[in-house]
Amino acid sequence: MNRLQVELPGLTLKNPIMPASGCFGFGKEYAQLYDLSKLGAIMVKATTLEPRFGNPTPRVAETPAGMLNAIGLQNPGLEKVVTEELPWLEQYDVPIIANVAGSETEDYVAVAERISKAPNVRALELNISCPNVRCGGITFGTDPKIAGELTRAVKAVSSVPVYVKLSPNVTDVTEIARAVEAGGADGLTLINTLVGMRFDPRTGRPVIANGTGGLSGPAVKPVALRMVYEVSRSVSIPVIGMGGISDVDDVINFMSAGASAVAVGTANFVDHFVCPNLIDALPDRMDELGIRNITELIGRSHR
Amino acid sequence: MNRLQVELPGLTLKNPIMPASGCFGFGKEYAQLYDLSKLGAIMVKATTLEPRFGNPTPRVAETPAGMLNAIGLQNPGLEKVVTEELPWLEQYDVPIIANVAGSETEDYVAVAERISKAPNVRALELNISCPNVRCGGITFGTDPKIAGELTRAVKAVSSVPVYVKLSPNVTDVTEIARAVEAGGADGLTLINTLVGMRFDPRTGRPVIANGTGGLSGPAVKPVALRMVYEVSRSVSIPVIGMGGISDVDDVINFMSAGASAVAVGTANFVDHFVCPNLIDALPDRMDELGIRNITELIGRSHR
Amino acid sequence: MIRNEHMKVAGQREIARNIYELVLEGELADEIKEPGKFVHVRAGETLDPLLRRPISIADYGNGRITLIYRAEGYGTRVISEKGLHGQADVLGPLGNGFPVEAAAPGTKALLVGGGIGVPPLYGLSRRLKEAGVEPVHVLGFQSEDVVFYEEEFIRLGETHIATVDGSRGAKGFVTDVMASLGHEFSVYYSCGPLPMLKAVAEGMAGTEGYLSFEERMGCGIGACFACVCRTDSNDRGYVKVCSDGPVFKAGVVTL
Amino acid sequence: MIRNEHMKVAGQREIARNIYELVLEGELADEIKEPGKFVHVRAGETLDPLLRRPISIADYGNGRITLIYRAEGYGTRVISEKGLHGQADVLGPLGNGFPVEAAAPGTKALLVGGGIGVPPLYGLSRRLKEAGVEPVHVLGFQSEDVVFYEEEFIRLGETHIATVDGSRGAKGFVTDVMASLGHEFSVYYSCGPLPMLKAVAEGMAGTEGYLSFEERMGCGIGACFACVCRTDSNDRGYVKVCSDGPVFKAGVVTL
Ligand SMILES: Cc1cc2nc3c(=O)[nH]c(=O)nc-3n(C[C@H](O)[C@H](O)[C@H](O)COP(=O)(O)OP(=O)(O)OC[C@H]3O[C@@H](n4cnc5c(N)ncnc54)[C@H](O)[C@@H]3O)c2cc1C
Ligand SMILES: Cc1cc2nc3c(=O)[nH]c(=O)nc-3n(C[C@H](O)[C@H](O)[C@H](O)COP(=O)(O)OP(=O)(O)OC[C@H]3O[C@@H](n4cnc5c(N)ncnc54)[C@H](O)[C@@H]3O)c2cc1C
Ligand SMILES: Cc1cc2nc3c(=O)[nH]c(=O)nc-3n(C[C@H](O)[C@H](O)[C@H](O)COP(=O)(O)O)c2cc1C
Ligand SMILES: Cc1cc2nc3c(=O)[nH]c(=O)nc-3n(C[C@H](O)[C@H](O)[C@H](O)COP(=O)(O)O)c2cc1C
Ligand code: FES
Ligand code: FES
Repeated sequence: MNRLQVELPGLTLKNPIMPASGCFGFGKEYAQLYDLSKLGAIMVKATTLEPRFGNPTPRVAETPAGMLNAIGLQNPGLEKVVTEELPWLEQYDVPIIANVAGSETEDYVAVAERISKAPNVRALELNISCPNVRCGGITFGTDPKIAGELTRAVKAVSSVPVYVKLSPNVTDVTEIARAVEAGGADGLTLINTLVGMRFDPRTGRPVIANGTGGLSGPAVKPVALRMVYEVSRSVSIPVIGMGGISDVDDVINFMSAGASAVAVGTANFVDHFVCPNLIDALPDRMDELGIRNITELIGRSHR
Repeated sequence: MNRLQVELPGLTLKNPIMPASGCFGFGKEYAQLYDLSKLGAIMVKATTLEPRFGNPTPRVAETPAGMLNAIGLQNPGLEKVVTEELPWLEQYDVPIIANVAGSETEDYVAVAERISKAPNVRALELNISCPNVRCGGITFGTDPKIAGELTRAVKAVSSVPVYVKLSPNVTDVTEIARAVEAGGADGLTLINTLVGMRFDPRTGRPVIANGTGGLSGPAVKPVALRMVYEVSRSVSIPVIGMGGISDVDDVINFMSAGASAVAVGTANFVDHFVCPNLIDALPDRMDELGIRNITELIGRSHR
Repeated sequence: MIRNEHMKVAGQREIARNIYELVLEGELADEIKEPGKFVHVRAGETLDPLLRRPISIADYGNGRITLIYRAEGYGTRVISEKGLHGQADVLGPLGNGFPVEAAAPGTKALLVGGGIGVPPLYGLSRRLKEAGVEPVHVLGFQSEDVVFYEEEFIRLGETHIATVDGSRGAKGFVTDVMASLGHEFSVYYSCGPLPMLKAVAEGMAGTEGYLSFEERMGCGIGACFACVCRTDSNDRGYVKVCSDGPVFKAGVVTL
Repeated sequence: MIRNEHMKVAGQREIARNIYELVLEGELADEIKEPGKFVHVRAGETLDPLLRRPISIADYGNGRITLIYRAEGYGTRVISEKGLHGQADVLGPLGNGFPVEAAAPGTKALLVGGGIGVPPLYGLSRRLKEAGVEPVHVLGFQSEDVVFYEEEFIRLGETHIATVDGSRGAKGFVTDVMASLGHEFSVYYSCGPLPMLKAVAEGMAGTEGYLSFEERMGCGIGACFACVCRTDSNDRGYVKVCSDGPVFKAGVVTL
């Protein structure tokens, strides 16, 4: 038996570690560094119906123990993703979670329907929470009713289980969580980025060309852990936790808080081998903590 | 003319730097370190009608570039504050901003009425945003209607201008800001802490005895700057900005984002002389940036 | 007076597994009038790790202070590995230490320390001896590899070591050793983990005693209310470990 | 192959005001086949500063690489002051460098650098010279105190220095100097701030040229889309500075 194995709707994970969407492209770049088959899964970059160029640069800025980004969902568009990016990934033995984004319900539905048929796509991640695109996006993630309806619409067409990615920029994240659960979501992923800014003291202007950006990295970890804890207690579908994970104790803690698996975003830029390193470090740390199977950790803080 | 001087409702500030509530007690401890008359103002610890013991320990935990606290509004209660703490502070030439907290509207009103009559209290800071107390507190800060009504009730009895301290744990901070402005607030202070958690990997339990705590320090600065920016553009009353300030460029940036003055919290634990150090550093940095009067900075990113 | 000083590192060495002895030089050293006070040390100079770490003053004199700390967590590891480049950002002296005068000259005083609670007892023992008191030390550690300062304590007086696994000295806890001592003590002093303090206070009930406490700290100077302990013995109902303590007379803090 | 290596610090010295030359030793050095590539350097080992800093490889060979960087911002100051304790966490080599073969042996090549854009031109110039090309250098700086490697460039070929305030070499910009050169160039190479690249490309219109760009980076390897530049010349409409560049043929990136 594989001690690190986790079973989730649509996903049999060799281990609970996967790169987070937007921090790993479609895998090609990191494939130069290590074997992608090692990963529990891969959350690929957000895909929209049409290709998007994204926002003007600068698109990123460093902050204390974190970073801001306003990439603006740059991606090659559905057609190219399903005909080039995803087939290329088939050479690896790793389930793909396709991150689906759009401006209108129709966009989400169209992308979801087609992309969910790709043979290696085992689950969708509905991105209703990207703070860096102006139309749609953010409101889907902050209004429980709209979020629930979008989930229902996407569920109706998807060939694979649907996970909904929640925004932390809300008063009550459990309210949205319950709404998308009621809408038929098979799982939840959280957190997306917190909206933040950085200024240039010389000019007095924002550093990010877009003005605001999404805050990620270790700085947001306490907020992410709190939301994973709250949400996992208030729904009965599984949660994939993320937000600032960079070491093996972070993985343990997110799972203790209630996550069934975790995603690693920003840390891939700091230690490009962080995902395989975490996978290698887990068994030893579990031994130290007296944990036989990783699943024992899930939500143990609630018990 | 004093280049650092800022005029705000009820407050003539020698400089825009003041310690944030809860990080400076009632001044006695820091008075051992430097002359409190140097400060622009002092935001004293939250005062409630009755003395409070607060939460069990551990009450604080470190996080990446930040900290969590769940002090639980421990304070000696209104009577002792007005008869002992505030009179002691009269020996210094520094305006006091009294932080007012409670569980019910009546508590706030009672504290506000009496404390606003203390001779050195020049303004109130209505704490509707403390995440670490169970009853009241947090809902006041997340519901625009209740926040507006509370503001109105307190304004009716206060002998000094009323600033309302906003919570960052909301979907739209400008909505609350506008509601309290409509309720008669003379100014706003933000941000209070973000709700967060830290876990112990050995036990799987939260480190803070209270479970959740309030996240502060440099980690939250990007969120604080964004909210100061958004709020200052959507109201016409002045904003005192705070959240992660630790160096002189942070002061410049918060003012560029729209703050008329700033408060420094967590940084007082890291560099106990941070407030006087910032005050000393400002004129040189202003010279470098070609700023004659500090007021030129206020909201310059909006122009 | 409390100073915030960039003290010069006069030396640092690993004296047991992960236990470092750090000697610092500066004016702050001359402000210390009493053993058992502590300093608040910044780990590194960037924003992570952020908070200062409270460390007892193990010894002081001649313009120097000695700190003994365990580098186990994040911040103390940074301090030991690289946080200290020739200097350390130190705030102190802080808090109230052990009252040396509580022990009458010519009497015996019992000093009980556990793990990283042992360091401040060294400075205390030296001051007691100078005052003509005879110190008797009972020092508990996890295992032999983390035992430190045994020689130094022996030089000052009778010294008993206990280790949990018996790899050095008596096997067991300090309280086991205490039970076997045949002395009469005018006063006892103790520093270590809470369960140990509790057991020591129970074992020494009836004798005047002083206990040094640990709590997570924010400010370290009494302003933030992070480090409070319940007490029944004063009108506030609580004390702050950082500014009212860390040393309290036994019975003050509710154990 | 891209490696992530803790390279050994073979030496670091300040060669001009706030400009450091850092020599690193390790296997990564043997992977470099072309001048103008860069490495992604971690500043410190704690979580702040968080992101890596992109720094050009100024020179390479014999198992070593040389980086020349300005310690001005937060991270580079940490690197210069204390981030490097005998070793540096380096990812690289990254990106595509300058094509040496674009200049035919026996011809003259123009190398134009501005400020911290100067370093990669040094490695390039050495390789050009080895290939029998005659390098001519025009190097612009703010003022005399930040001029570096003048001697090193002179040793490789004709070298002109320009400073904005005239405190060394010609007063003015690199383009002022370029206008006064009487040579025929088969190709030009340039690295420096965007306005300079633009002016250089305009001044050299008609000649084949290669420009090295700077953009804020996240991953440094092409995965995060932080560092894109618009272009009209490929079907995607953009290039990534980190993985498609940092060096592009003049005309590719919309200036
Ligand atoms: C008055 C006092 C005197 C002390 N004297 C000594 C001494 O002489 N030698 C020594 O080795 N240790 C001493 N300690 C304990 C020491 O402060 C902690 O071991 C240290 O803070 C842990 O920090 P870290 O970076 O290793 O761990 P981390 O896990 O990185 O610490 C995270 C946070 O928790 C706090 N923390 C963790 N453990 C403790 C603890 N046991 N007590 C207080 N805060 C803690 C840290 O200060 C920091 O804010 C003393 C504590 C107090 C309160
Ligand atoms: C391909 C490439 C090669 C470079 N080669 C060199 C070199 O050889 N020598 C040298 O001194 N500098 C070089 N730079 C610029 C160098 O990366 C920045 O000066 C440095 O990142 C600034 O970091 P800081 O810690 O000083 O500033 P901070 O203000 O702390 O930086 C904050 C963030 O902004 C980024 N940033 C700030 N300025 C720049 C910039 N100009 N370009 C890219 N990112 C920036 C930082 O990387 C960091 O993520 C190069 C940049 C690129 C893209
Ligand atoms: C550069 C960058 C790009 C991102 N792009 C996306 C995206 O396309 N879709 C998405 O759902 N989340 C995106 N995210 C958010 C991450 O997937 C993740 O939710 C967030 O960064 C928190 O995790 P971290 O702190 O580990 O980075 C992006 C994050 C970063 C830093
Ligand atoms: C230990 C601690 C106690 C606090 N207590 C209070 C309080 O009593 N009332 C209040 O309005 N804010 C309180 N705050 C919030 C601060 O005033 C401030 O809004 C917040 O910490 C953000 O600023 P900073 O990042 O500079 O600390 C407290 C913060 C800390 C860290
Ligand atoms: S640590 Fe702040 S009151 Fe003790
Ligand atoms: S820095 Fe990530 S794509 Fe270039």
